[in-house]
Amino acid sequence: MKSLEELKQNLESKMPGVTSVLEEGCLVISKNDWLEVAKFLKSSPLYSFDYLSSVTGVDYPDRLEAVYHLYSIEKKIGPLTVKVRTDRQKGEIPSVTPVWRSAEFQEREAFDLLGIHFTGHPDLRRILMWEGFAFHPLRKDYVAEND
Amino acid sequence: MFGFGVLKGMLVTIQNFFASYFSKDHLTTVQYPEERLSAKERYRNFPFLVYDQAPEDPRCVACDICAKECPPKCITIVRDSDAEGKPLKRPKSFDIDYSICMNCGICEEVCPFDAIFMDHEFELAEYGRFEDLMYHKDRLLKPNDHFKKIRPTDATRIDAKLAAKTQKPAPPVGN
Amino acid sequence: MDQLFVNLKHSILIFAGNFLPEWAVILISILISVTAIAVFGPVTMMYLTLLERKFVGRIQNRFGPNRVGKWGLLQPLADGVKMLTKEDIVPKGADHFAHFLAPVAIVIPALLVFAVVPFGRNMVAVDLSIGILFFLALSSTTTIWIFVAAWASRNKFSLLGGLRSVAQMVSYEIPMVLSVVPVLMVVGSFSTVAIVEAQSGWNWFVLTPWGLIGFVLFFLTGVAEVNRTPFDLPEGESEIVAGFHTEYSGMKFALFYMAEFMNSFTISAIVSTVYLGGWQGPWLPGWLWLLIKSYALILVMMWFRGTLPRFRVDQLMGFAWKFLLPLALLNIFAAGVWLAFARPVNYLLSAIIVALALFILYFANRPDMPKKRVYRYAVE
Amino acid sequence: MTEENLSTLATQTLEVSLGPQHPSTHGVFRMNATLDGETIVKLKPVMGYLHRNHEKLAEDMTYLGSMPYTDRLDYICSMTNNFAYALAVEKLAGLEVPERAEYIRIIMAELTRLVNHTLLIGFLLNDLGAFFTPVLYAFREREKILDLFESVSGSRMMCNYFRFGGVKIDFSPGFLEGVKSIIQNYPKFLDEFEKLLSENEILMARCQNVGVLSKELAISAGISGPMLRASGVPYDIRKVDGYSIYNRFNFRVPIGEVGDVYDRYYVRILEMRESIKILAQAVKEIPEGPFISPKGAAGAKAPRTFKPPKGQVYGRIEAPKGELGFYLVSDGSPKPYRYHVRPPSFINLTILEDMCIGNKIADAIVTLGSVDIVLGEVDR
Amino acid sequence: MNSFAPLVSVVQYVLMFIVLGAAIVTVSIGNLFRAAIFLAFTLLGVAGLYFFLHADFIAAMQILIYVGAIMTLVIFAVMLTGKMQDPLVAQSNRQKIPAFIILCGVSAFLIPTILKAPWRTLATPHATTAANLGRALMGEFVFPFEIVSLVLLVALIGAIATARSDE
Repeated sequence: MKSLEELKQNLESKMPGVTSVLEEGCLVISKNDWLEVAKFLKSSPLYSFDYLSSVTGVDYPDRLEAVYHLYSIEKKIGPLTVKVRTDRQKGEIPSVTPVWRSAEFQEREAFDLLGIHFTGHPDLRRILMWEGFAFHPLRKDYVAEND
Repeated sequence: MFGFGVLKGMLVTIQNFFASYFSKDHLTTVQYPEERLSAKERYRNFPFLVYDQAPEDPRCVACDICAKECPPKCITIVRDSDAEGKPLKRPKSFDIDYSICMNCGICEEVCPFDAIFMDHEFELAEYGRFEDLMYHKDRLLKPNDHFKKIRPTDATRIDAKLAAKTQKPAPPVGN
Repeated sequence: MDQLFVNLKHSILIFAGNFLPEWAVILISILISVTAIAVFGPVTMMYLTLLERKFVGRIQNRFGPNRVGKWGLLQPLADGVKMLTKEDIVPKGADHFAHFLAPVAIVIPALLVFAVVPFGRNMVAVDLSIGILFFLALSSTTTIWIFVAAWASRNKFSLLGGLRSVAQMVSYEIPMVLSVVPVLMVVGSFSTVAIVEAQSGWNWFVLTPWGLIGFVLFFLTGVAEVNRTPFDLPEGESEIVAGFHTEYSGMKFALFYMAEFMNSFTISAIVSTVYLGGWQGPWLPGWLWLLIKSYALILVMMWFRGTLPRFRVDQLMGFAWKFLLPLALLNIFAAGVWLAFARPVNYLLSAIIVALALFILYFANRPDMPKKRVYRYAVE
Repeated sequence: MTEENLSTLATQTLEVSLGPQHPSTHGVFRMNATLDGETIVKLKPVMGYLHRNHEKLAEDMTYLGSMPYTDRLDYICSMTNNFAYALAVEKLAGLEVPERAEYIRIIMAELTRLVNHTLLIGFLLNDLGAFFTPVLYAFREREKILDLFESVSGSRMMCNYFRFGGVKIDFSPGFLEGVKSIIQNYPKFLDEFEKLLSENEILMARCQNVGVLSKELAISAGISGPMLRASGVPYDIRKVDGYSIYNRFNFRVPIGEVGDVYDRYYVRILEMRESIKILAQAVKEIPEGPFISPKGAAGAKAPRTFKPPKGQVYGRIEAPKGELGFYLVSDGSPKPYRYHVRPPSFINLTILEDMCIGNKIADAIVTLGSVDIVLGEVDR
Repeated sequence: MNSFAPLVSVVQYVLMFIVLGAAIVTVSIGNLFRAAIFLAFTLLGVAGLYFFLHADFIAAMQILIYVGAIMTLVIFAVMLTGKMQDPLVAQSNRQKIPAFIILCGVSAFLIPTILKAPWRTLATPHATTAANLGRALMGEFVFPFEIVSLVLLVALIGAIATARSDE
């Protein structure tokens, strides 16, 4: 893969108004731009990140972070780690399920365990915990009831 | 032609049927209580404590490392103390909850005193779910000979190591 | 030896005739036959379960039951005790009456068909002039009870199993009846005894071209009729849990099993009667020959069970309607030709017809048939 | 037909909950299927019955402490789970792995692949309705490999064998001979297996053109492993990433054409043959040397001193079921800040509904079987 | 077999009672599904009667067609009338009274006829009815037989045409 730096420049030149930050080898994109950027990353002939390998989230004291690992099967490059940040209270991030189908269950899982609301997801329900469970167990402040 | 594949498959099964009468390879069942497989030397099941001379004097020094490193936290150790309340280098109680233990063998790996090892014993059925599977010190302690019997290779290596240690002159006592 | 059981019965009757009126002797005669069947049926079933478990066990490279008694010979009794002492659960909302009735009623036809099986020379309970028809008629009633059981359970899996069973039985009934027709044509009688007698002296029907096809057809449809692998869709445990007997436990469940195994036995016995010369055979007594032939066929059924996966519903229907049915019809034609011509020519002609039929059906069905595939590797 | 006519003729759909207690859902998986007759019109997977929040547990444990828990993700292939986790942590901590350890790892991973694929094919046949025969043959062969695992790691299934920077312990004496005999005998077994299965018409009819997954959807849905390759995508992480020392080995990547159940079945058979090739090369070339790097050995002895630097890493391997990835975030403490597993069988389930709609209920079971799920991994 | 006769008549009477009893239950029971089951018993009983009247072939046909085929259809139909998952399909006997009146009318006509009819009893019942039937069908009654087959064929084609989906 060409360097991340180049990708960032390419992205910003192709999509004016989109700002991205490079951090620890990850591309950090603001949540408002994310869906557009996702479409670009998938369709751009230069990268064609057609394979969304993993979607997950991390709970930091001040923010929630969705982490995406992208690969390109066609170009055999990857991984490109994309981070999208949101606040812990509402925690909304646009869903990329329409772009990569593999996000469907993984976003449900991230919603279930971390409480990231993926807007535009076709069927955002809990997947591993049961319906009606009130908490998001992977958050750092979650304490199991009988502990 | 339709059917030949099926017939081929049936040939395989009937071959296996007859082979089961002639070849050990085709009848691998071991009739368990009467026949037993010998355990592999490295087989690990549940941990036990080793003592050298007497059960009152185990190798364990109650350092609590295994209890801390145990992933499912099934080990509980209480350090013994003498009459004045000064902690002693031996456990007062050493409990392992076999119903929680997951046989990972990490306790054995991290033990700096070679005091805890994984046993070969596997017939551990009990009537009680909780108390009967909570193994206390008395049930956990086994002589070094037992260890030598089940894992001769490791036992020789460790015995040699311990012997080398004791042969070194004891560090001069302070004060 | 051959007439061992017949003579036994006879001497009992003569002994009874000394001091009993004639009608009582007839009653005793009936009772002896009925008791013999009523004992033979369930005992056969019990040991068939053991046989199946042992045989399939060996196929699968394991022992099978071997703990209760020598070679597990008491296993069926242990199973029986277990079944009897098991809690009988009727689902809430089920139709209790029908739920109870179905397993009981399903055993009756299974026992009744034993009446027309000629176990040996003079060893048939009733020599009905319509023997084969009687067998076909009674075995078709099983469907109703399977369906009643399925429906009374109030379980969706049961219901699916019931629907499948009806569809399957209706489809397989037709080729089954048609596959017997050639024999009826040749023998000119429905009577099972007459059919066996027509095959005396190694004139087994299976040794004729149409007989070979008829035998395979009859056997396959028979396997389908008793819901055994690969036609065991009504109870397809991998899809619909246990099909129509999902909600049955204890003795009711055992009754379904009893019916199934007794039906397997009677099917095998009837197939050997119709195509394999029944109790005809050299050296050994007749009844032993029939048992040998029937058990051989049952072992083939178990062999199927140990080897084959199950058909899918539509494939099952397709197999019956697109392959078995036309083949059975053409087979009747072959038998007709065989009857019409003299000895050496008729074999040749009917063999040609049968071969042509298979050939045509093979090509007609080819589009639906699975194909072998060639795989390739990714290029570096 | 008019709109009105259609509505009066509409058939009732039937909602069936397959699982969590169902013989063929491979554990406590559940599918809420809506059926029209036997045809599936809607299918919603439901999971989480085996959820134990593996990821949360790992956050409260040292890095090494999670190793035995990874065994329990996909409990059929604990070795590859260990491998993926070790790989991720080594990447995070920048640990070197000695040459011999790499070879040991690859031998273990490929043996695991054999175990997994063999078992899967056996169980796939069970889903098709075969009566356990292929499963027991698979068990028979798997036993030999499990014995090897036990002789090395001390446990048959929960191996807990890999350590950061190497493996826990070197081979036991006689291990390599065992692997050699597997290399020699496994192809024979595969031939037998194929003779039993590959050309069986019932299996072919049941599997071909069932559960078809197109290339495009497979890529978009993040499908990985044999399932992706069966859909015709030549993507094998062993080739693409060349992790560990896979790029030294000579093997091919089989791919399917149609993307149906049969392709998934056959691609796995071919993969096993390639795995045997890798094993043969590895056994031949394995060098002498340490089995763990000194830093790793120290970390294994005192897990609390093992503190990877701050950072994050995503490590993935080609596990038998597909891409198994570990995403780790370290804050410099002995415990991971975030620990995420990318379970292949969980993500491979995403398109289960797409593959099942329009097929029969029996096909849904087979399709699920061909996805190859292990609930320990799906639910974590 | 003269002394066998009383035994046979006992069985025949038992069968008769089964037929009549099952028939009464069929029309009076409140559950349609059970009614269908009892109808099956009625038909089986009739088949049994045929057996004892030496009409083996008719008996077998009775079982094969009425019990084996028609009853399956009836139970299917019953199942589809109600909700599939509700086994308690109620049978409505709302037209009890008109039915009773019609029954009375028919009986008033039938019973005297039956009583008055001069019943001739055959000295020896015809044996091997199947062969005779076959000869009759293929000889004397070949024309109506063929007509019936034609009707069945038409019905078959009609059924296929109705069930076929428009493509």
